[in-house]
Amino acid sequence: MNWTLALPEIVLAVSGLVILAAGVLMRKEEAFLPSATLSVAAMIVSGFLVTTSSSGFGYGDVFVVDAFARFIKLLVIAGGVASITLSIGYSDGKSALPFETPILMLFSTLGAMIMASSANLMTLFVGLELSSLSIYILCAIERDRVEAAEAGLKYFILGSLASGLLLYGASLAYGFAGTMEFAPIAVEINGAGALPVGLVIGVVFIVVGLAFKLSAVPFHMWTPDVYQGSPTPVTAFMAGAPKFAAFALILRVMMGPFGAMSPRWQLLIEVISALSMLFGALAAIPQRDIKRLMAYSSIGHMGYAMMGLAAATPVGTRGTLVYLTTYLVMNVGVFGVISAMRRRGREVTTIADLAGLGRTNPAMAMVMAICMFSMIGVPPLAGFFGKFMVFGAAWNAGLYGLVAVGALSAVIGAFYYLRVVKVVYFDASVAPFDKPAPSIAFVSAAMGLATVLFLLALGPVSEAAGAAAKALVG
Amino acid sequence: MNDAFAQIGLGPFLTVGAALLVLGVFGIFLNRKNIIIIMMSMELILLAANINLVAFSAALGDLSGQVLTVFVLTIAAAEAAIGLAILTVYFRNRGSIQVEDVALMKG
Amino acid sequence: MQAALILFAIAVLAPLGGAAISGLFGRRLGDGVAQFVSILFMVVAALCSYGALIGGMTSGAMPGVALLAHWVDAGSFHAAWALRFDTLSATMTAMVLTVSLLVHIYSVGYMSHDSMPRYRFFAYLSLFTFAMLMLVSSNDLIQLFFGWEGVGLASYLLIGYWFQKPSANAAAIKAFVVNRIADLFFIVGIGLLFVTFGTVQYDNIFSLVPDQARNAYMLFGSPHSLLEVIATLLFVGAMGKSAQLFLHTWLPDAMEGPTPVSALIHAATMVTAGVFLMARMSPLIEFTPYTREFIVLIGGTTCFFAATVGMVQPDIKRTIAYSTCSQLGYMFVAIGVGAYQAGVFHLTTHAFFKALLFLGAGSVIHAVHDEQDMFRMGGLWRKIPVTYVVMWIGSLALAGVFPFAGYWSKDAILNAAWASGSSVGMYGWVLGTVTAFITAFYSWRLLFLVFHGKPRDQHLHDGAHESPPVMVAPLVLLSIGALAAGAVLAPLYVGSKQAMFWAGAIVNAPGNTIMSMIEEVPTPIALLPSVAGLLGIAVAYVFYIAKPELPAAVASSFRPLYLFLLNKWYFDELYDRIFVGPYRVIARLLRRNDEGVIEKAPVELARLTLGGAVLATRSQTGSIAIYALSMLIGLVALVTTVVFFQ
Amino acid sequence: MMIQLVFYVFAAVLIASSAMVIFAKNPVHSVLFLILGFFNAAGLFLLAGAEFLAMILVIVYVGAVAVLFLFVVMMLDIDFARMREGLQRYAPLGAAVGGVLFAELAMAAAHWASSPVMPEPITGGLGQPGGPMTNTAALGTLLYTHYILLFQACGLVLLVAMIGAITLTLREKPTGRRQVIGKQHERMRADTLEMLTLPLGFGTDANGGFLRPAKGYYDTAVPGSYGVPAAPEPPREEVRKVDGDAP
Repeated sequence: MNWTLALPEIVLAVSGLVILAAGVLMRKEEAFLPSATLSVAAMIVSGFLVTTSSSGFGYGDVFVVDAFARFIKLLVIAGGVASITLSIGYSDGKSALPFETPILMLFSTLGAMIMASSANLMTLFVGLELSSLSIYILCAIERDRVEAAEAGLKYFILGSLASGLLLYGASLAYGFAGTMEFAPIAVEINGAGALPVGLVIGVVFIVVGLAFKLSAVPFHMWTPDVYQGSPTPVTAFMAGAPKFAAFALILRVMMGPFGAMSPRWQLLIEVISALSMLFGALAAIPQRDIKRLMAYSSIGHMGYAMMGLAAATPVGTRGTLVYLTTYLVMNVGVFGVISAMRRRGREVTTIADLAGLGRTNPAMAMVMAICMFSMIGVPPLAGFFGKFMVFGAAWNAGLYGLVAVGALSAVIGAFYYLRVVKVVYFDASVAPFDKPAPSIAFVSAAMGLATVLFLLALGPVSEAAGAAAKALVG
Repeated sequence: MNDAFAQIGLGPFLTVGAALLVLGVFGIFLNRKNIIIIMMSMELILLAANINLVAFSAALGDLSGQVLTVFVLTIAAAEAAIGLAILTVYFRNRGSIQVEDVALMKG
Repeated sequence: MQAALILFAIAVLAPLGGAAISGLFGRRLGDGVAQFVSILFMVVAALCSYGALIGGMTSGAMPGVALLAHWVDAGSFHAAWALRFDTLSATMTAMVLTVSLLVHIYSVGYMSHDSMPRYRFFAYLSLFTFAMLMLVSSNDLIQLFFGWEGVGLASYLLIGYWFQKPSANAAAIKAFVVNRIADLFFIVGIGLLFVTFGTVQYDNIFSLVPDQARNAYMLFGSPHSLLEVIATLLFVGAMGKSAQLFLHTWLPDAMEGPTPVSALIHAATMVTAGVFLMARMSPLIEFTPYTREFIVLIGGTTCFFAATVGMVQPDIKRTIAYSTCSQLGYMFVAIGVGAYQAGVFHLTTHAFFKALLFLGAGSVIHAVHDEQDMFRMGGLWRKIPVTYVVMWIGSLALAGVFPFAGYWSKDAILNAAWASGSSVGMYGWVLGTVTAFITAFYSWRLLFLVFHGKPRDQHLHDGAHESPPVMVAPLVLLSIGALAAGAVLAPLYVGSKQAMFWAGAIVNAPGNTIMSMIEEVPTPIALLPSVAGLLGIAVAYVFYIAKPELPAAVASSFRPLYLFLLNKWYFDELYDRIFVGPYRVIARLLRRNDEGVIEKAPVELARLTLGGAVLATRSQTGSIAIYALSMLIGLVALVTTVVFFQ
Repeated sequence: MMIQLVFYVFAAVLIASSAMVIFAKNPVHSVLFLILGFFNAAGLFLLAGAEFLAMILVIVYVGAVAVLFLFVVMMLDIDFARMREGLQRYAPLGAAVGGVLFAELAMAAAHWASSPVMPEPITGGLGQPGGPMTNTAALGTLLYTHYILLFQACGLVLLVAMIGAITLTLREKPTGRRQVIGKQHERMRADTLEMLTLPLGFGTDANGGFLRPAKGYYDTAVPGSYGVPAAPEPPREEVRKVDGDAP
């Protein structure tokens, strides 16, 4: 058995245990910084190992490493590293987070990585649960804030419901396919003339469970409340790693085992994608809280990313992967700015608080504006390329209706993104924010820069995404 | 496939599983009493999946279903622990665990 | 480049220099200097144009082309800024510059009391002149169109020069809009021409015209000769600039500008553009018999119509304005019967006497302190003798009395119309002859009303005074032209030497012998216009000197006719009904449409979006149960779809 | 026939008690019904030949999870009388949707019943029920070999749950007397005890009462713990360590 296939995961898990032990032994106030730093270091090492890992199946064929898994894992790790870095700055001052926060993020990232590598319904479920349970805790980790507690509770209940449904679906799929492994399920589906109803239902249940993680309409409803209530770095984390992993699984399941029956599920994905885009664009308009706004924004973005999936082509998959990459970059940029929104140590999160940022902190304002324009899809910023690729894929697949809905939502969505820019630059300034912590400043500046310069990385990224898509479709 | 299972057949097991699932789902969105009921409903959903898995495992003569059930039981325990911890935190902050009170954030 | 060409180029470009200096730096230089500079440039230009004309005639430099700059080279489309130097452009340039120079000089006196900064006025005048010269000297239709539009722009600026006057603004807009309507046809014509011939250069077009004579468009099921369509479109453009019937309405209103401007517009720079265009395109027009018939019809009708309207106008400038319209009709009659030379000849002589008449009228108005109503004047001849004399000369020339300038050119046109022998030619001849009578009538009506009889307004009469020398001098110079130009130029323009003179600048098709047939018109016919003119003078005498009560009696007994004429055949009212009214209705409809649909659509869309947004956010109740329910509904919907509807 | 009867009894009780979990008025009753349900589910597991799982269900679920629920229900000071009764307003809609879902799932089961052809098990041979190994041994063999990765991952899940439970709920409330262990170890007998020989008939008062050494009881106590005044900086240095040892 080639156990080195899971080396990045093993390294991460062991590091997590070590950091936890070290943190327990340290004084509570001083434990956060080392544990966060070490977690970041462990994740970077793990990321490096991901790039060098070999391809293949392992661990009784429950675990697979291929170009696709590597791509997703790197995205997940990048999201995790960025969120932990943000949490370092966030944890200064009054709203100190316990030192377990980065460790939980680390374990959640680990779960997401296992999801990305799953070749088996069991691996899927266990990875998903490892990832989700950590996030449930993270949401409520500011345990003295009622909003955080409510966010945790909501996410926990609905998330458990979703994973329960997913598990039920997995059981049906297992029963009617006779196996839990993706590859034989694919054989089963491709070979069978008439598919057992139970199998189809099972797949739908699995998709629903994953769509919940993606916060795709109509399984999105938890998103705004949970985003708003959770601590900002946790929100940033939630908007990243678990979504990438869930996308990895949807893509893996849909393009792999169920690729042959794509005509049957294409419409579903189309509808979900269209609804997500529209809902994300519409519901964001009246928002006052920037984190809530970002929640709706992420609903919309998942809709766009799903366009590539709806195309059910390798090009579409590549588009989705590129889209997720651009989304990671600009999303973390925005959350960097949000993390920096503090006055006298207290966090503020309404959009109105951003007023006049253009004068009080031009650099932050610039990052915000860049990311907002990128989210609209203004060339040559990162967001444009992602949108361009998924729209192109959907168009080529003949999904003109979906493209039309996407274009419409992009127009509507531009409104609220631009409103933020307007508030940042043109509204009379309120009191300036505290000086942002170095880690926050670093992350947001880096992401703003990356958003602008994504053009340079477009070639390698889309090439890697293309390779990943190829690995997936075969 | 053992004798007892062969006599009963897969269908009744699946039906029981389906009934439990639906009951669990009802428990989540129909009751307005308290959150703990919702959490117990969650356990029912997991139990439904478990019954399915065990039944399929018996029908297929394949143990992987039972293996997954072991994992599910483990995870369900962990989930219950976390859920109750979060519930405790919530109760300390809010002084209530009524379903309809969990709506501070909306819109 | 030969000396003549260089002189010609200077003549064309100098007014631009004058316009630029006085226009851009006039505020700093002051009115006096700006005035001086622009006149200086005009003098230089005029002298150069004479030099070029004489040099070109003697050295045989014509026809020539002076390439100034390449402009557009896109695919097969080439447009350059080049000056075409041939008899037509050289004579037109000389004429335009002469008249314009005199108008410039005259303006110094006329505008001296104006409260507005005068440098602007002179800059506009020079710009106007330059635009006309561009038009005249163009070597392709694109450049011609630029000059054409430049003239339109400058006329707009000048007519609306007193921009505080609402009527001046309205008149300026009217002139511009009516011209734009015509220009639309014109530019479509140019486009078709380019599509058909693949070029916009005159020489290239003309060489290809015979090949295209047989090609036709199928329109509404019947074939229409390609050339006819193009020529008609070009002619419509010319109708607009030359104020022919149906598109004439702007010209009388253009009187709202200062009188020197009227003189310039009527005599040299604007209305003649249409005639010039037709003459310039003569190689094309020669192959379009139907269009020529149409031109005669329009020209003849305009000629008669404008004269009848001119009979009853109380305003001195309007009377002269309608006479311009009428005289342009003559020119188009000449064009239509193929006697382009005669048309251009009349254009030239007309430039002198019409400029004279307008400047004279300006002198009168100046003398009576901006009073334009002839019925409030009278007996002014003692007060302003010089003006009186020059107005007589101008009127004699206008009425075509031998040996004044108008006699020669009008005679040539009417003879050509008669000689053409066609029915439309006869139509043109009859109307032309009748108009000769009417022309003489209203000219002397003007003279008698203004200068003879008893002063009708003693106060005005007492205040009247002769204009300063700076205004009188141009009048005298122009009166020499009005006196002698016809006799001097007739042999060259239409007489025995015409073929040699034009040297191919104006082309008569091989079958078109009209220029020689002019000479063979029977004497009674040739004399008839003169007789009609004298008769007109006599009738005018009876009406306004011998029996001054007669006009009122006639007017009241033929009241409908009188009103019909006074209201300019109700053209403005007609247009109001036909075009303006429906346009208003359509505009109102569109506005309602705009507010209701086009404007409302975004508003409604925004409202819809907002409604959707509110709905979407309202669905976020915060309740876990609702969230779970929506998930379940989604799940069931998906399962049902997949299981049952696929 | 007997087997089927047993199955239907188990199934009926399971479903009925599940329903009671949801509809019972008192949450404590709900938990008890849940336990009853689990017992019956264990019975079903037994019928399906999953002996190990049946036992686990009883031991883990009934013994741990359900009791945890019970514990929390009783711990949280909830006024059950105030609890709102009845169902949500949209109950009919929800019931209808749930009914449709059930119908579809039942259809899947019925579909199987009509053509009971099961696919060949892919991982067959690994501890078949009724094979040479017992169910428990077979499961164990699989878990520790084939599924070792997932087994470890489940361990991490449990770890995460533990971290979560502790981070979220543990509070250092000054409700106990806690010692600084090191100091306590350092104490000599002489520091605390003084041997006195008392003559008969004389109380301690005659000997000056109970004598306390200079370094008394409170020296070894954690500052801030019950009955001990909070010491100035660094006050909480030791607390952490004690916490670490406490569980």
